[in-house]
Amino acid sequence: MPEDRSIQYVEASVEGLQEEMRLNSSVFYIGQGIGARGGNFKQSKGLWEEFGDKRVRDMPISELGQVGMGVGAAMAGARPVVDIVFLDMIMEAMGQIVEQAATIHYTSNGKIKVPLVVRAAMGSARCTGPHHSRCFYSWFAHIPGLKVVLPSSATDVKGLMKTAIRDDGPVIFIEHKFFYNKKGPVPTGEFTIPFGQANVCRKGKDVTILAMSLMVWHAMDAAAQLEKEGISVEVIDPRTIVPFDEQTLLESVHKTGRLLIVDEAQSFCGFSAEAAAMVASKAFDSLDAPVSRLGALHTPHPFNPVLEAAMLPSVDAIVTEVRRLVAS
Amino acid sequence: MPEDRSIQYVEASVEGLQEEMRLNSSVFYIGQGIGARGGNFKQSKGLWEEFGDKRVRDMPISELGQVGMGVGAAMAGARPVVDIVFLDMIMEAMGQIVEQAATIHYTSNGKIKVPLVVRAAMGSARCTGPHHSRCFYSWFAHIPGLKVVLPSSATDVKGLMKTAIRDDGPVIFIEHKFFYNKKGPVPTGEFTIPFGQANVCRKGKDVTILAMSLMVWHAMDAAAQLEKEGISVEVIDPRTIVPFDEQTLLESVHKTGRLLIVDEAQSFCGFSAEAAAMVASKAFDSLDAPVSRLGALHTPHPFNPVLEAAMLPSVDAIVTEVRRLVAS
Amino acid sequence: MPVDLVSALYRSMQRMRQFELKIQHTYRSGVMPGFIHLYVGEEAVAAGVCAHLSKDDYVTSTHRGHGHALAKGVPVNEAFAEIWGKPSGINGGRGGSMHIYDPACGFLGTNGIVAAGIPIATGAAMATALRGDGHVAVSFFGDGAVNNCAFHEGINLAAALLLPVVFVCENNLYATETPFHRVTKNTNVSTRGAAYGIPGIRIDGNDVLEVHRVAGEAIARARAGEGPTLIECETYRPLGHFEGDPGTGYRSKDEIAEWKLRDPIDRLAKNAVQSGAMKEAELLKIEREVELEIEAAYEFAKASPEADPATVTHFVYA
Amino acid sequence: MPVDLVSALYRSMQRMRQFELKIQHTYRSGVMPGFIHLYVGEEAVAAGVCAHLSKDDYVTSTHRGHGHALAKGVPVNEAFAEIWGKPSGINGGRGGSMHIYDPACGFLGTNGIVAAGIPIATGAAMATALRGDGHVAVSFFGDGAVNNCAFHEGINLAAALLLPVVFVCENNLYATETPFHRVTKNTNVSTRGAAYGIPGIRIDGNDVLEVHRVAGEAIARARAGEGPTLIECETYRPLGHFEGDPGTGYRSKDEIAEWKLRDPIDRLAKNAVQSGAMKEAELLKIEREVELEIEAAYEFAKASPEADPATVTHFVYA
Ligand SMILES: Cc1ncc(C[n+]2csc(CCOP(=O)(O)OP(=O)(O)O)c2C)c(N)n1
Ligand SMILES: Cc1ncc(C[n+]2csc(CCOP(=O)(O)OP(=O)(O)O)c2C)c(N)n1
Ligand SMILES: [Mg+2]
Ligand SMILES: [Mg+2]
Repeated sequence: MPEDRSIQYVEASVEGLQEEMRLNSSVFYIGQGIGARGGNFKQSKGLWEEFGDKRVRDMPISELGQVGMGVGAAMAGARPVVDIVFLDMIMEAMGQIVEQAATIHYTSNGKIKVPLVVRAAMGSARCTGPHHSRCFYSWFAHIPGLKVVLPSSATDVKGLMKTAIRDDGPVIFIEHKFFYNKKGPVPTGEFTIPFGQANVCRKGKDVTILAMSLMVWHAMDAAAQLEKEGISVEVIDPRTIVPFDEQTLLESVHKTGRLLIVDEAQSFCGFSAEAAAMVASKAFDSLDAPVSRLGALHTPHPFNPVLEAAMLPSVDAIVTEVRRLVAS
Repeated sequence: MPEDRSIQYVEASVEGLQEEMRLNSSVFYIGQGIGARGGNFKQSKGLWEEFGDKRVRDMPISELGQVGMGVGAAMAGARPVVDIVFLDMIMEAMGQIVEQAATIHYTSNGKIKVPLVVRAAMGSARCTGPHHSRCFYSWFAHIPGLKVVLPSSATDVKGLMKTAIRDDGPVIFIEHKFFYNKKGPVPTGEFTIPFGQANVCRKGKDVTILAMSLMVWHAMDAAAQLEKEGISVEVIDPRTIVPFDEQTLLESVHKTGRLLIVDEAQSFCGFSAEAAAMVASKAFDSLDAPVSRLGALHTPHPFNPVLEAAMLPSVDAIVTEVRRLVAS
Repeated sequence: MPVDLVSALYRSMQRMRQFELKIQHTYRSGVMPGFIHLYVGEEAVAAGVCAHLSKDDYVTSTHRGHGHALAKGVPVNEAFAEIWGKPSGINGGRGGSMHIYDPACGFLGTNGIVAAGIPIATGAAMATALRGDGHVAVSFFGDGAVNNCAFHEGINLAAALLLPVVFVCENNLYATETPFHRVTKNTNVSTRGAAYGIPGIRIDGNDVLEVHRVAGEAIARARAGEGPTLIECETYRPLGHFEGDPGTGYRSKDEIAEWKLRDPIDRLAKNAVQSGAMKEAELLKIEREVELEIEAAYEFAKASPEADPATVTHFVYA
Repeated sequence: MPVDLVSALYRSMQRMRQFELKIQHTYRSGVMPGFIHLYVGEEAVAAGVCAHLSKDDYVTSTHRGHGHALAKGVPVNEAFAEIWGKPSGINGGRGGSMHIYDPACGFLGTNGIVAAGIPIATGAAMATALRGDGHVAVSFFGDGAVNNCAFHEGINLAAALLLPVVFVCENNLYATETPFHRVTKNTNVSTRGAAYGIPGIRIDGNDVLEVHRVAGEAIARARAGEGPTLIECETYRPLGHFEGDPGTGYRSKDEIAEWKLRDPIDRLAKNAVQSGAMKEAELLKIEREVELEIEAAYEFAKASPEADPATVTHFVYA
């Protein structure tokens, strides 16, 4: 690839959308405030000006209707991108996603494809509270038929967005609020990033950390600290949890013998339980210590900053847990 | 307890409801077809006749509204039981359950309780197909604030229903369609069954099976077959997955050293992943073999009977998997 | 009365009726899995509306959707086999009665979820509007769907975007065993169009010519870019809610008998003969032709090989 | 003009206004976490409606709910502290602006989810109807909520069950930056009452006496068992959608200026003085009293101890 530029995560995301909309006139984009406003997070900046009302349309507060429209339009040959803005607001649309989008290709015997991208932003960002902070991506992963994307860098968000729009099935594309205005290197020109290919963000030999979305950044910070103590940490970002790149993770654990999973969501009955169970079973003889899971506390998101900080996995908590893990 | 009677699972369930409604006038019951009709599955037989429209009310097809009403009524001092009938139909109500019911006690600093029971029937029963068969109870377990009940016998469904109605928080009470007309022994007179107490349905020493709802029955059938081969199986039914009785399961695994988890739901990112991860970590040194998970195939529910049978965990599959497990 | 239209509508309704009775007969013999909801008595709605649609227009349907599927052009053989859960079915038997899909004729599915097809139709209309190809979408749904959230958002959005879609409510007075009026304050569905700023009209849903006329106007408006219409068709379900429900416990015998007198097929026949548009013999000939068609469909479905369990994991991800 | 009523409404509106401006000032100083939506300019709605409610009646509110909370009786000190996320807050600072609950005065919550409070109010009404204690529930929501599924099911159910609940839409013409008319075909919210078979009325939401009169009738109807009413209050949000949004990019300066002339507090003051009901001095006295009240609330909140991290796991399960 040509040399990189440093642009914001949200700019990279918009570029991905924009390029695909230019390439394919059947792609359209709907959501609340994504028109003239350019998106609550600037996540649609410039698109309405370029493509107009017909392909970039502001929506009323009708998440169920928006996603249902997306399903119908996809069944009828379009490639809709439906923006939910705050992931928390997707609840009323769950039926359209789970009962309709996720099952139609299967039950129609492959006759109907549903190339729908549902885009949303998750996660805590300075006390967004119980209704604007959830990270329940594991729900989607539990449902056969849905692909689930969690981009953690500017390059990934662009490359994965393009792949999501080109995918012939429903894709749940979840960005992180905290990332949007953060800059990162992005290759110039055309590129995509395939689903199901984990990113080894950092090589190490003592312990493996599997982390998703914002937790990848925390894990990298922790790894940098731990290196000073002589602890070598390998950090793996699955990038998509469906499809899930088991191989890359297993190879790492075979090498390190120790695994910590860091998850901004509660780990109970979630993806970190899945990854822990999978590794504990498939790397049974390689593990030198039990797989450790560090997720959010099993509570709703408190508004108070002190409580919120206590609830979420921190860099310090990761460092402490890794120390314990290598010592065990 | 006095000696048992043999009554249907659904009759026992209605008894539990009826007794609590007689004891507490703030309990009311709403749902589709639960009035004069007596319930799609006879799951409200006789209640409308006894308590009338005021406390047993037929609903339009408004699951979101029903559950939202339940939340509001519970906040205002009543104890609503909201029947969704088919669990699959709960999707549009998910926001009221997750964002409202599950968080209000926490965010109100304990000032407001939400004593709401959401009742529904799950599972496959002779080709009910993709929209009437799902078992996504793990979703609720992933959400802090919700208790999740999966009764697998006539006695349990009555005792747990009474406990659910007396609970001061939101409870997701999930019966299995297949069970309703099956008879089982039920103690005469007043009794309740506490949450968080697993039931050791069968004692054994070679391998532990953790199974929920209908899979408990399959596990018992498999255990009976395996006994003839000299394989001694312990079968554990958690009965409630939130709260989850880790102790009983861990003690069993410490004894048997082998665990198979049987789940009618897909196991990816679900409760069986959680149980497997928990045991693999907390019984790390007791396990003689990797924890094994036998769930539904990761597909929607096909309508065709041959495909449906291939998708769901069967007694034969359990037997085969246990054989492999003890041999490993 | 234009003869071609009358005979086409008569054939269409006969096809649905005889198809459903054959399905019923087959189901009762115990060989069919799952549960089914029959369209008997409501044929005028699907026939009258779909007569205006081409295979490039879209339809979304319901749990009671066999009639919609046939009227929209799903092949009789493959429809019968699908409901039977056979690999020779239009969806390989993977979907069954409540999951019939056929993109070849724009049929976007019967549906196990009440009202779910409404926003889906709005979306299909959005896709054709985006292409500007002048096609329309029609969503059929029952009175029960009117009280559901998807009705509100699906229609409200279509109105806001002025999309080419027609919403057809089959008000048969009951949702399962629950009378519409027991759980709904305003039982005049057509008046709800005003809430969304679109025309709403209530018609006799058992008068196929009336349905045909009114649907024609609504579909023309949609094609002309004038936006959605809500049509309430008053009709009735003489049979039970699903096969197995006697359908009597919650309705008086008189009510059922009275509605049987308004059977849409008999009415068109009587009408056609009296007006001289068609002769008894011509109608009988159509009836016989359809009989053979349905018989052949039954044989086609029956003869299907069984499913291969290995295909269970196909098509999960596109 | 009954003097007591006028002075009570004036005090109530002044309390909301000064509270919000103090919150804004504090937020802008950077010490407040989260994001907040201010009620400035819409005070007449909460004041006029809540004047009819006792602490045993119920209210559900929205993301823009500080005014509703105060008007319903949530203590000013604890409300201020809650929005600031302080342990001395009414909910220990665990909820913040969009999660204020106070059962002591029947306040069932501001809400981060648009329209979610509507079915919750219907449920609260169901609970009081069950007890037969003659209380009512009121749900406040914005124009944005009208397009949401929860509006449909919440109101439709209340109508079907003839429950004692009043639905109050604060139509301030915008949902975030989106004009209501851009995403809605029928922008007359009050006409949607008919769809549910309940009365719908549109009024000047910046005329507190008008709001008081109409809400009084609706609440009386509810208490009398005559069922729900939908009241559309036309109002405006002179500030941005949330603190940080200048609120200008999508609205003309003239529009904002024109609405400022219709400020509900100024109007009541002018009205009261002109009609001779109250003297300038009396109004000023109220204003000063409220100032002290708000200043004290600020100090109360500021003085709160910090939260104990150990409490983070409290109250997850009841
Ligand atoms: C969202 C949802 N809730 C409940 C059900 C269960 N159910 C299936 S059919 C039906 C009645 C539907 O009545 P109506 O819409 O009037 O159609 P009809 O059966 O009368 O043709 C119900 C409640 C469902 N399928 N979907
Ligand atoms: C279901 C849902 N969707 C989206 C949002 C994001 N959101 C917060 S406030 C708001 C606008 C609400 O507008 P309106 O209801 O008119 O109230 P106003 O802000 O004008 O008082 C939106 C879209 C939300 N909170 N809930
Ligand atoms: Mg009906
Ligand atoms: Mg507004």
